[in-house]
Amino acid sequence: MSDTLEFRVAIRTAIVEEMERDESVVFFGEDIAAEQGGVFAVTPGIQEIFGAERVFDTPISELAITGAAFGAAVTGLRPIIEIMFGDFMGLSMDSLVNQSAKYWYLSGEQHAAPMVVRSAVGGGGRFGAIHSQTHATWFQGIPGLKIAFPSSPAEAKGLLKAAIRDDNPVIFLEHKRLYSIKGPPPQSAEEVIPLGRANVARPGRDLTIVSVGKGVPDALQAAAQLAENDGIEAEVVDLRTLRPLDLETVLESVARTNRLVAVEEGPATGGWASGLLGLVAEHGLHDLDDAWLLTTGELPIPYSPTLEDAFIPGAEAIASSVRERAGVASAR
Amino acid sequence: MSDTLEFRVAIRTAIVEEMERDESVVFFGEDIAAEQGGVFAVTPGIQEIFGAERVFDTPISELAITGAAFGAAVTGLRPIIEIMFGDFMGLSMDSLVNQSAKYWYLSGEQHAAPMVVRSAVGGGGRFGAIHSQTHATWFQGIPGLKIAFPSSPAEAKGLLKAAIRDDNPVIFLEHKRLYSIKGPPPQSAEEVIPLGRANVARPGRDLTIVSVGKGVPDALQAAAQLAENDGIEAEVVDLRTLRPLDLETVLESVARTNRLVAVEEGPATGGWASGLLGLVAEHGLHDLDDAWLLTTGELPIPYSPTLEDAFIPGAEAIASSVRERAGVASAR
Amino acid sequence: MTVEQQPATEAPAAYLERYGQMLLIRLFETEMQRLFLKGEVHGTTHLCAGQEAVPVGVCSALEPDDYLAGTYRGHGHALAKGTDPRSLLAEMLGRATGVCGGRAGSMNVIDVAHGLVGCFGIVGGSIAAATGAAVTAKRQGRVAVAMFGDGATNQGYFHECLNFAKVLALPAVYVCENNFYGEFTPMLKVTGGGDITSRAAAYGIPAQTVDGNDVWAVREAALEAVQRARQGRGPTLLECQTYRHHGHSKADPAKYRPPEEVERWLARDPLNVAKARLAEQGIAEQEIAEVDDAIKARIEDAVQAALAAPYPDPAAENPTEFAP
Amino acid sequence: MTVEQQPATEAPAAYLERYGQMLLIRLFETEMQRLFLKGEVHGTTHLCAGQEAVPVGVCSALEPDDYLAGTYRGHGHALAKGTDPRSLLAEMLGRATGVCGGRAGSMNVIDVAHGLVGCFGIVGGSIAAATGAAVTAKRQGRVAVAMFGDGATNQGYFHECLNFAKVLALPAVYVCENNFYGEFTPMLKVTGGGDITSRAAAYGIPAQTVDGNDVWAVREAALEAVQRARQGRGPTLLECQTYRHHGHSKADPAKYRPPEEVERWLARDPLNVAKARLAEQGIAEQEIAEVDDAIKARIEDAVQAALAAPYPDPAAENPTEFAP
Ligand SMILES: Cc1ncc(C[n+]2csc(CCOP(=O)(O)OP(=O)(O)O)c2C)c(N)n1
Ligand SMILES: Cc1ncc(C[n+]2csc(CCOP(=O)(O)OP(=O)(O)O)c2C)c(N)n1
Ligand SMILES: [Mg+2]
Ligand SMILES: [Mg+2]
Repeated sequence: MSDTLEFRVAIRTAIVEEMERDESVVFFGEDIAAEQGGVFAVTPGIQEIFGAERVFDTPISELAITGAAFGAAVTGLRPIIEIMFGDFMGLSMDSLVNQSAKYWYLSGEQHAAPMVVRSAVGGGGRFGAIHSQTHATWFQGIPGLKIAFPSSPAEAKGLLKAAIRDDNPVIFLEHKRLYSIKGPPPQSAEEVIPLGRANVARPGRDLTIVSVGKGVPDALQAAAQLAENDGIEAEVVDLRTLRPLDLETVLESVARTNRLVAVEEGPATGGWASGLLGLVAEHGLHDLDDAWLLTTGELPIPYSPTLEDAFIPGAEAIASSVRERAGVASAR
Repeated sequence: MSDTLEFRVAIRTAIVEEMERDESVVFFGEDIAAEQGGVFAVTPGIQEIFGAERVFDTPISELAITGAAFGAAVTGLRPIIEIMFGDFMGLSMDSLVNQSAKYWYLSGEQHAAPMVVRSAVGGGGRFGAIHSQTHATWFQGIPGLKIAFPSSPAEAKGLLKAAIRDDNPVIFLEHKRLYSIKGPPPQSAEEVIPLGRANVARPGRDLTIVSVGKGVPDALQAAAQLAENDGIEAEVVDLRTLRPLDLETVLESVARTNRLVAVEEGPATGGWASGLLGLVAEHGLHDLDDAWLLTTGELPIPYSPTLEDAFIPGAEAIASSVRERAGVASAR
Repeated sequence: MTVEQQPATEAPAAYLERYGQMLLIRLFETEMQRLFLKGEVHGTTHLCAGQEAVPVGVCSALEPDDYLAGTYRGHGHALAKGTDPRSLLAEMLGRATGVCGGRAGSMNVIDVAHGLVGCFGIVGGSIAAATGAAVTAKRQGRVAVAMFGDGATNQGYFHECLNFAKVLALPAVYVCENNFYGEFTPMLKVTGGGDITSRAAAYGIPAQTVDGNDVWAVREAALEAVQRARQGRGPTLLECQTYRHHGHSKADPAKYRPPEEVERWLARDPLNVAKARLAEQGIAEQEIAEVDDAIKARIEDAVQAALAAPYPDPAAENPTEFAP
Repeated sequence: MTVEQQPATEAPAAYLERYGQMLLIRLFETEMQRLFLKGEVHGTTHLCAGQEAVPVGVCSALEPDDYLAGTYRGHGHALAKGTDPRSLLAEMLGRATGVCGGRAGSMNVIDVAHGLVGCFGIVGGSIAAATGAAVTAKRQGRVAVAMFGDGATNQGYFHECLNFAKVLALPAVYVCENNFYGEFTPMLKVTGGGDITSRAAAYGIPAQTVDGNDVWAVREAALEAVQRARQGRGPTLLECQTYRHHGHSKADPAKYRPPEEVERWLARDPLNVAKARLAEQGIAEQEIAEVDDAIKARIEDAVQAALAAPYPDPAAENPTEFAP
């Protein structure tokens, strides 16, 4: 195993390992089997390994892809599908919400719908408003769905393996700006990260920064800056999944730090960050001395680089928001 | 004008009045023009008044209906469409999210997409998991969409008139259990209730109950009980719209009462109620002595009457939750 | 796997069995209506009386482990696929003994043990479910069937899934129960081109219009389609023309249908068509009467059992959001 | 409104004009590629070089106030409909002077003043936009056109909207630019039945396959379709067969296409086809060269202007979520 793992390779490896492990796992989507292995070149060569019965390209039919995954899942397969960009998930929504998510409960727990729906999400790539959204909040209020959003290559591998093994439908978000990131590989190739447990990615005593996906490396970078320049020790909590939501870990962190900022690449109204803050307020109000959100504006994601850069909260924005809220003038 | 107004008549009247007022308003959907006027008999006879060019039935094609409304809206009409049950809105989502919601901003403010998407929502009618959902939270995180959810006949009429006149896409939710409710008519036939301003439906000093749609009459009923039996004076805030969200009115109320419960017919995770609480925590933490949620479980909505009744928080549940949290043994 | 086609012509016992299955559905629906008016069936319900020949004919061409996806008008779909009328009726009444424990209700029944992938409340949803089941079925040598209405052919689901099944040569059979109305709207008013089979043909899918009130006509067409699927020759569409005897759902008196049209179709009640065929086959009235009695007793028993069953107790239930 | 059909045959000046419009698109795309490599075009971009005859032919059959909905491969759609290359290029470069102020970018251009309802990043989205525009257009005596690819015909949007337009007799023209690939996947691999026109025919919509590299063939078919629409005779589908010269998007070297196939299509470059026609019409080389120079200058000017334009200043921008 190499010293560092690229995020896109982590995804590919998880798929390959799980397909080797369990032959009920199948994988399909638009152009995922074609030579390049999807538009982000994440899955090249997988069809060659497992054959066209288990790995295949589909028509441009997001609703059929998702519906077919559902039907296959409830009859014994474990489909992984790719809905290329998260933005296209509106087309898939009916099947996920009204079929997959409800099957376990409605059937009286006869059978679940084990399936994974992978998509590239997030801004920063100048892809414009229809190719940069993060669809997690469209689905966060749907009981029966899990939503995983990894923050690093090792997390991606471990969470995707868990998602594939999970008996429930899992929406899996891959932030575009992470695909080419390299990081330490998991301790062991077999490492599976359970869905629904947040991770304290960095311990700290002064405040808690909660995020998910690309927000986590941004938060870690901000925390490093804050520690170095401002003497502020931020704890960083990586939610890992937005449903189920590991409120316990956040509450424990807040009990230690008494301050919370939730960082979301999306608007404050109707986002997961405001909801998390609300749940913390419900269950840990008296631990809270301060709580706030760092989000985008209430607008679609703009194309122009100047606009997009100002729109998306990155490491700098997190650090300066913490400084400002903490009343610290930057040491720099 | 009659002394009392039925909710379904309020909807119909708003449509008729606005169609009379502005001939660019058109209305279409599945079976809305057919004799009965939709499955909830809300719009009978409207086609007879305005003719088949302005009011027409469509194929069972939610995506086309919504997409056609978009295309018509950006070229000069003001469509009202009905997507029969809110549960079907997953099929409409792509067009709403990726076309209508973003048009104003993306076009550089050349043109907006003035349209209204009406649907029946909510549980309590034994319609089962696929005909009882409230889709507001699927869309709450989408900038550019407005979401209105009236709580009474007069509110329905005033908000729908505003929605039809609004230059933006408005998702309009009609709770099934309100259709046959009667209430006082608006002060004047011309009354339009601006979108984005919450309403203090009942003043009170001891705590604030925030809800929307059918949650408001439930909260009012609970508040009446609490006042009568427990000497608790609850203020009831009707949000009216979930986007834009009138946080100001909620914060003002909480500044007076210091206690907040948000009541949602939906799960806590990913719901609007937790998000509202989060925003209150961000902006009014130090006014809050207590804050909590009253929601459904994290499950689909069950069919069986015993299960459904236990699942949905109604007036009783609100009153007893307040008593419990306030440490008051019921006077009864 | 070797593919043996079942013969389209059957032994007399089988004829009686088909008739009995249809009668079971008919009487089930009669009870549903009665129980609805008594307030025992909640919310709404969509009766399939008049359409029984379609699911019975189709399921007669299937193996028990083949898959079927039905609709909100799905009592016939479930019963034909083998769901026990007892557990189906209990489900309709929201009882704890229902096939889904009372959670699903009339529109969303699931019966995995009998290959009933589910009944789907979203128009067109069954098409996707069966398409996906066909992905699994392909590996297993099984077949997956979608039941849906004429109105569903205007849904994106129909288009995307049929094309999907065609290009992947899935063992799927798409059965359109064309009852000429979607809710209150006549099929021809909302169906461009007016013809459902030609839509399938456009995807290169063989399609056939079938007398949907003749269970053996349906069976014959289904046998051919199922064989095609099992042999790896891809999907088929069957347009089974039929008619619902009731309105769209409990609230609909169906006044939008011309009385002559209703008359015409009532005269071709699938049970009458079947009885005529039984007579042709030389099956004695006595034998038919015995079946009638047996089925009546079965339904009676199901009704009694369901009415006697408890409602689920929310305090005792321990539902889980997620499969473990 | 009286419907006067424009003649399919044009005066020589018009021939030159069509050629010039195609050249404008071609040179625009050439610049786009160059500017992309220089880092001036951000994210991704989908070039339409090779397909110019389709939008130019179609728009030549339209009135300026007719509606067009294009795609993410939409530079040609916008330019043919009348968008100023200056404001289009500035948009591509994310500049404040862009037609959408730099907010939209390559995939989502909107130009209401020129009847460009929008370019749509969702495959199939243009079909819905034009269908809705046709609802408005019906009142106004106008026509609405959707541009989309072969891959889009597998989307629910295609099915639902064409059927919708047919049953409402909308004045819509559905123009499929069949370039035989959707991203890296050959059209035939994912298109059941293999034929796009027969899908429209199944909805009762007249459909025609057109040489999409011959601007005048496209124009002729479009004139007929537009006339049909304006006369209240409902929608038409045109399948314009063409080919993209580049890969799907900036990142795609298009190695999946057989070299012979590429050769064959390059030989039928729509600009060459047009030039041959100009020669047939007796138009002098000198006249063509003048057009070439004028178009080059126009593009040059657009590039200079765009490069000189400022990026939007986020601090100074005052965007609103909602229209007032
Ligand atoms: C997506 C969706 N849209 C609308 C409905 C409401 N609805 C239920 S049944 C029905 C008519 C369906 O007609 P058809 O497909 O012909 O089936 P039938 O009811 O005649 O058996 C409609 C519109 C629904 N359940 N799902
Ligand atoms: C709903 C949706 N699915 C997938 C994509 C990604 N995508 C962009 S273009 C494209 C291929 C479209 O092919 P076609 O319709 O033939 O148009 P072409 O690109 O060849 O002009 C795909 C799959 C998208 N933009 N939208
Ligand atoms: Mg029907
Ligand atoms: Mg193409």
